[in-house]
Amino acid sequence: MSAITVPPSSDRASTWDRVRTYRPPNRYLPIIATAALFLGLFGVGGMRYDGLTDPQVLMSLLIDNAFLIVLGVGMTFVILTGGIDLSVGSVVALSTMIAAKTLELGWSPYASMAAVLATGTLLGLLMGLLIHYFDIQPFIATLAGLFLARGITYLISVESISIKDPTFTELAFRTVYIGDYYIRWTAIIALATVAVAAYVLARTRFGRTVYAIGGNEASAMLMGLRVAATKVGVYVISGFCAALAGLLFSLYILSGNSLHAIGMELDAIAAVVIGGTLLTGGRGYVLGSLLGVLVLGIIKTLISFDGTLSSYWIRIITGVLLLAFVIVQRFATRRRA
Amino acid sequence: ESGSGGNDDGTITMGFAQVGAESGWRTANTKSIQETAEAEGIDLKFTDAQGKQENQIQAIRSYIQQKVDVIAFSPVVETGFDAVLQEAKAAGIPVILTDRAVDVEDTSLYETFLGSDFVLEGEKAGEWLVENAKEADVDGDGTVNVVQLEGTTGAAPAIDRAEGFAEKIAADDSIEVTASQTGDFTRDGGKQVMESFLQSDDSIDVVFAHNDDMGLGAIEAIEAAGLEPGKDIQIITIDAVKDGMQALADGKINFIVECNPLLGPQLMDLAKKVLDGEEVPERVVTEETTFTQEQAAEVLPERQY
Amino acid sequence: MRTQPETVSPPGAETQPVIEMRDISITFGAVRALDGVSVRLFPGEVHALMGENGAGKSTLIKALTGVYTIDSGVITIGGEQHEFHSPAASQAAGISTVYQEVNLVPNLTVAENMLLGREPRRFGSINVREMNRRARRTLLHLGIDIDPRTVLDEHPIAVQQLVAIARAVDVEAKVLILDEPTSSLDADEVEKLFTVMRRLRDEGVAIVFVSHFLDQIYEIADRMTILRNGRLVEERMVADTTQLELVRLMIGRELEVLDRLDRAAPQTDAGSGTPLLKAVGLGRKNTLEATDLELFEGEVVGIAGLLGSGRTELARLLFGADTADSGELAVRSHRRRLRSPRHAIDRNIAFSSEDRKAEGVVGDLTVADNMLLALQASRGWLRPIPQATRTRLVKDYIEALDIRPADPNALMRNLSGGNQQKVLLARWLITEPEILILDEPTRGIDIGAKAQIQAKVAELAAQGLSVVFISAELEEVLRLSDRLVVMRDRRKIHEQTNDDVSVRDVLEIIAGEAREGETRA
Amino acid sequence: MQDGHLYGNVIDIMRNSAPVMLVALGMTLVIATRGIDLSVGAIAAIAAAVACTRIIGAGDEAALSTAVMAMTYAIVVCIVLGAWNGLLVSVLGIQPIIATLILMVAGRGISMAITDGQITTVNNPWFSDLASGFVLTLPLAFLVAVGMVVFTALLTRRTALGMLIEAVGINPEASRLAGVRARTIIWTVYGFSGLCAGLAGLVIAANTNSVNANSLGLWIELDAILAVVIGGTSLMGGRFSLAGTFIGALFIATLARTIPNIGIPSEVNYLFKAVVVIAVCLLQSPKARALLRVRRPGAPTLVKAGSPA
Ligand SMILES: Nc1ncnc2c1ncn2[C@@H]1O[C@H](COP(=O)(O)OP(=O)(O)OP(=O)(O)O)[C@@H](O)[C@H]1O
Ligand SMILES: Nc1ncnc2c1ncn2[C@@H]1O[C@H](COP(=O)(O)OP(=O)(O)OP(=O)(O)O)[C@@H](O)[C@H]1O
Ligand SMILES: [Mg+2]
Ligand SMILES: [Mg+2]
Repeated sequence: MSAITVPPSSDRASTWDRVRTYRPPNRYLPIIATAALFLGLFGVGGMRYDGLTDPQVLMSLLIDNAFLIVLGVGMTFVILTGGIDLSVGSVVALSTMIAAKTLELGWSPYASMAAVLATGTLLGLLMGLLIHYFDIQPFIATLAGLFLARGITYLISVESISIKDPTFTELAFRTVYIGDYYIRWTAIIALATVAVAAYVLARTRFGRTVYAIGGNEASAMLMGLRVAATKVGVYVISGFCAALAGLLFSLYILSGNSLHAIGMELDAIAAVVIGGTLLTGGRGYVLGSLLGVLVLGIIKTLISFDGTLSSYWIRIITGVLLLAFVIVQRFATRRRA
Repeated sequence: ESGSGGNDDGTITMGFAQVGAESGWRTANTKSIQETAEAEGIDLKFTDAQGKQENQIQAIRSYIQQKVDVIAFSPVVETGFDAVLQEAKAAGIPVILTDRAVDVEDTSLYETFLGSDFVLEGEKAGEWLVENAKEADVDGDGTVNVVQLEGTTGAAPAIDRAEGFAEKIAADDSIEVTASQTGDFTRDGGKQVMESFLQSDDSIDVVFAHNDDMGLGAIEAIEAAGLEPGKDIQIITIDAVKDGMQALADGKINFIVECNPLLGPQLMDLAKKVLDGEEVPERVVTEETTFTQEQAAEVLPERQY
Repeated sequence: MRTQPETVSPPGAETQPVIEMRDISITFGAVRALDGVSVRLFPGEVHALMGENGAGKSTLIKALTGVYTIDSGVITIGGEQHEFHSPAASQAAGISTVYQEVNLVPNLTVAENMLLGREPRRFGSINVREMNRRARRTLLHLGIDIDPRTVLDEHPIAVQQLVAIARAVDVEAKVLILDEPTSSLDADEVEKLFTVMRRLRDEGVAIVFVSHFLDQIYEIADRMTILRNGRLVEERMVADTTQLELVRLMIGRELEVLDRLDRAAPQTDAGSGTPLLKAVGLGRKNTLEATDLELFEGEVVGIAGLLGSGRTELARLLFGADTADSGELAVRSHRRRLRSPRHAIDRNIAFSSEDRKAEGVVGDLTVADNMLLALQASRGWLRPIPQATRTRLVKDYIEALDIRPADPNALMRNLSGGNQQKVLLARWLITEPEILILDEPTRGIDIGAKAQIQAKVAELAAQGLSVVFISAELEEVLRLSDRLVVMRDRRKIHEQTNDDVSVRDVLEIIAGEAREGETRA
Repeated sequence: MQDGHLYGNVIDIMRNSAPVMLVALGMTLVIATRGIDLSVGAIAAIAAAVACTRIIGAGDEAALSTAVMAMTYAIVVCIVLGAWNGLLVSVLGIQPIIATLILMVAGRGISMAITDGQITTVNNPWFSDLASGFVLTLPLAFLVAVGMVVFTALLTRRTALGMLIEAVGINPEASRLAGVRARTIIWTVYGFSGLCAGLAGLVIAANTNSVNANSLGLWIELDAILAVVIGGTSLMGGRFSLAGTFIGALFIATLARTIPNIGIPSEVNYLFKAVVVIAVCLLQSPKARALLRVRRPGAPTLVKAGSPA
């Protein structure tokens, strides 16, 4: 991210002056607020529930949400251009199914992974072309994508298929120890995806064009930017990320199932928006989406640590925590806006 | 200080990860478990995965971190629990499955599985139809035309019940499933699908619904079409929830295969045994029966869910 | 200080035109926006496109740069027949364009906006440091001292316009097209822009320039093509055409109204009676220092100042578009807190914003709906304006302001820039306000219509309307106002009755204050 | 004809389209202001839960007054819930999708809490008539939905409401400066969306004489948005078309009916839907149509210069 953190007159100022007068630009406020609130939520929970402050809980949060983080990354690209991608949940299901089925058919695990990634990317490409070249609203085009991917999944198999391939299980169980705490490879891949995406958005022409389209598509076009390629590109990226998330998900649950990931697209969208990205496009960061995923995750963790809520109170409390979160975030970012 | 659980204070802490609250059946199941736990002084940590496997895994993982004494759950789907169950095993926490099985390589990952056998339920329904094929051929054309209201596509109960049913009716050539469509386990779904079946086919003899709710929806559709459910079209369902039993007693349904949600007592019993180090069987099938119209009228008054 | 460069070649000379457009026609539904128009553009000349609002200037530009596809006609570039299919293609071919409405992206920084699509890179990734440096350098060339790292929409429309210009002149282009680049700028900025334009012209760049300020045309342009109603009228050398002749060519008849405009003496005695509007110490952190202002019935107060002097901010506070954090406001000596534009409108105040695209135009609604929006809003949704009244009001104002096309059901976004501005003006006049705040009301409006609007303001003031008039064009402010307020550096520095104050006087007041400020500092 | 009313696929489609039509109606106005309402399914479930528990709790379960009271009560609750969404969006300035997501999540819980998680069955012929009744040979539910559409059309087009909604959706800042009370308008449309969702919930509940808090109206928001968008209203806000929404809702109901009717197996449902949705959208898309036409030599092209390509 471009490090524009100092006021204009800083050229002559000393380093200390810069630190002292440091004041984050307005556009980073949502992210900072989200991070602070996340830590706050964590702290408050830690006071109430034993064991929540265990760093392993944080690690588990990453492990359990690796696929959602990757989905969030792809979704961030799409939402930044002012679009939306409803197909990602279904693509995750399709990916698990393709992986499971091809492995069952005896494919090499790498061929299987390649097939998964290629399928997701291709679906993304198709939707992108529909959206850009036929002027179909992203909501509909990707809703059709949702139906299509889920339909293909059912067509491959209605029943769930276990993944028993040694390479997959090996990957799924491989852990990295950091002191006493462990993290899985999937989480590391997710974090790497975030890093790559952050770089692409901040430091490549493609990334800046994404923001430009979200800011004003007509202007971007008049400025001579590669609007078509970029608009199709974000859906390709989202499709790829969904497939990658699907791979991570199939490592997470080692099976392919047509009922996986129903409604996961909403989780991904919610995470992105909670992370401070505007649904109208043009403003937001992948780092925010990562935080958004963690916020959703910590809410679930808090609830399972509590363990005394009934099914309906779980839903109500989830809503209330979400509400509290967005309201506080709103006021934190509004003050200086 | 380690977690809130632990045997040190004598009480058992159980982490229970429920699938969701998708049906009356499930709610009865949850209630039974919560009430029994309370009655037996077991400290129950409950979460509801809202139908999502990832939520369930996350919940189980948090139980491991909280160091509960025993974990029980009704898996959302059969596959994909290997990793988290291995973690539980590594942490020395025994696991009991309820309601639905999981499909893992290493069966030592869980102690026991308590629940119904969905295939068997389908078979019972099929058997009854084969035995009563004559009466079921309501229009007397020599073939029994069955329409099937499936559960959610891909869900284990839907797949298994269809499978068990198909297997048994294969014994009788005159019985034929002419149409089959998902009604998503809901009344509204059952009603809408049945409406369209009635429009496109006027030789329907029997409806086989994968649960009571869809059967009840079908009844509404049949009545709206001016026919008499139970007479003009026979209905077989699975579950035996109260509304279903009422309809059975009223003669609108012809046969119900029970699928018992009241697993609480058996579950707590098993948990205690496991924690005391007793041997438990690998598979405990819930005691379930079937109901005809006469039987329904008898047991209806003391039906609690 | 006109330079008459020798490089200009008369038509027919041996120099080849860089671009020649022949018999171009474009139709939008029933509107024939261009009808067989031909234009030639030579290297090393400034070529002005002239015409009234809606004559087809912007359309012609968009046809050239590939925004619109032409229905018929031929475009030759460097002697070869060629047609662009996207703005990107025209850019790649060395045509750099500033379109009429500011077409930048508000959510990115100034530097990014200037260099989007051609950012300096190092090892494949954007070199932000270098980008900001380059942006700052280009901006300074144009005399703009802003931090290129700030986000674009923090800046007023005039600055955005300068940034758009900076973006266009920063590339090595063969052709530079500027569609009304000066509509929000004051004399200083215009002069700086002209310096850059002259340099580029001398380097052999062909420049297309559109402006409704005839003085500017005469200062900078060498040749011009005149359009009327989508048709070509004539191509002329500027030096061979008098202003009067030009106006006649543009509007097709003599323009009488221009001479009648001189409003000699102030009509009301400022300071008598109770003021209609009175602001005491009105201010807002970081945007405006505490300012006093009085406005009497039937009075036109002109606010003069340079770009960024705080005129717009003052107007917005008077209207409640922003909330003041200090000071008091009294309307008819009742103290009021204007918490929203709505409050102001209820007190019969109207405000026409300088940023027409972002704060005025509701593009997807019709001209009629746009005109009636404010009136309807103040009546509330339950009391729709009766159909007959609607038709009458809309028809009256379309005629009074000569809005073209004269179709109440045309979509607002399809109108030419100047005509949109007229509709917005009509929106406020229709509400029959007592206080009318006009921020750059004549932005992008052609000479005939400008005169009409000025006359209208004067007429309304005579009937008792009080007006706050802000314009980058000092002559206009001076011509219209009874009392003059001068602003600088976000505060009021001077106030006086307008008794034949001249542009020079005002500039001296501003400059004097500047010197004072320097000695003080 | 049967029992004095029409009977058949078309009639079923009309009846079954009612809930989506109602929800889509409210959604159209919300979308016109650049918003979106994800909570409609949950609100529908709450309406049904409130009405059914009220009917059961009433002295005379089968009375007309019971049904009317229960429904009125449910609708009022829904308007309040809708206004709550409006509050979050307009006053607190929270992004609509998140603001309504909160109620989407919590609302299911609330409706489960009301019914105690049980499927509540009611026996009230008047209530039941809301879905199954017929008036003038047409299904009452359909007439209610059409009535609401017509009412809304009159409300928005005979007053200035429609134009003000569109203005707010197209350019909020310009509208604010023109004195439009954007807050009130946004508040109103979300409240109205709540009302419509509530009505839809009642129709669905009446259809089966029961409420299942968990599944009632599940994913109806997707169907409704689809109906709105197919009807030609852009998700970016602005111009809206109620007639389009009406057709969109009918289309969705027809699609749902076609699947079992032509005997498509359950596992192919989604594929079928995908193909139909894409086909319909391509047919609507001027660019796709133009492309088709170009293929046929001689036919005039429709590519208009006006659309910036
Ligand atoms: N996309 C469009 N659809 C319909 N009509 C259009 C469109 N674009 C322009 N027009 C019409 O074409 C005519 C020419 O407009 P244009 O913008 O070229 O005028 P202009 O000469 O630039 O005027 P101004 O000085 O006001 O900017 C106008 O009548 C306008 O209404
Ligand atoms: N040339 C400039 N250099 C730096 N900042 C500028 C410049 N022009 C305008 N600004 C900014 O504009 C703001 C004040 O603008 P405002 O719109 O109130 O001024 P104005 O007098 O209405 O001028 P105009 O409308 O002509 O831009 C200040 O915050 C200032 O930062
Ligand atoms: Mg123009
Ligand atoms: Mg200004």
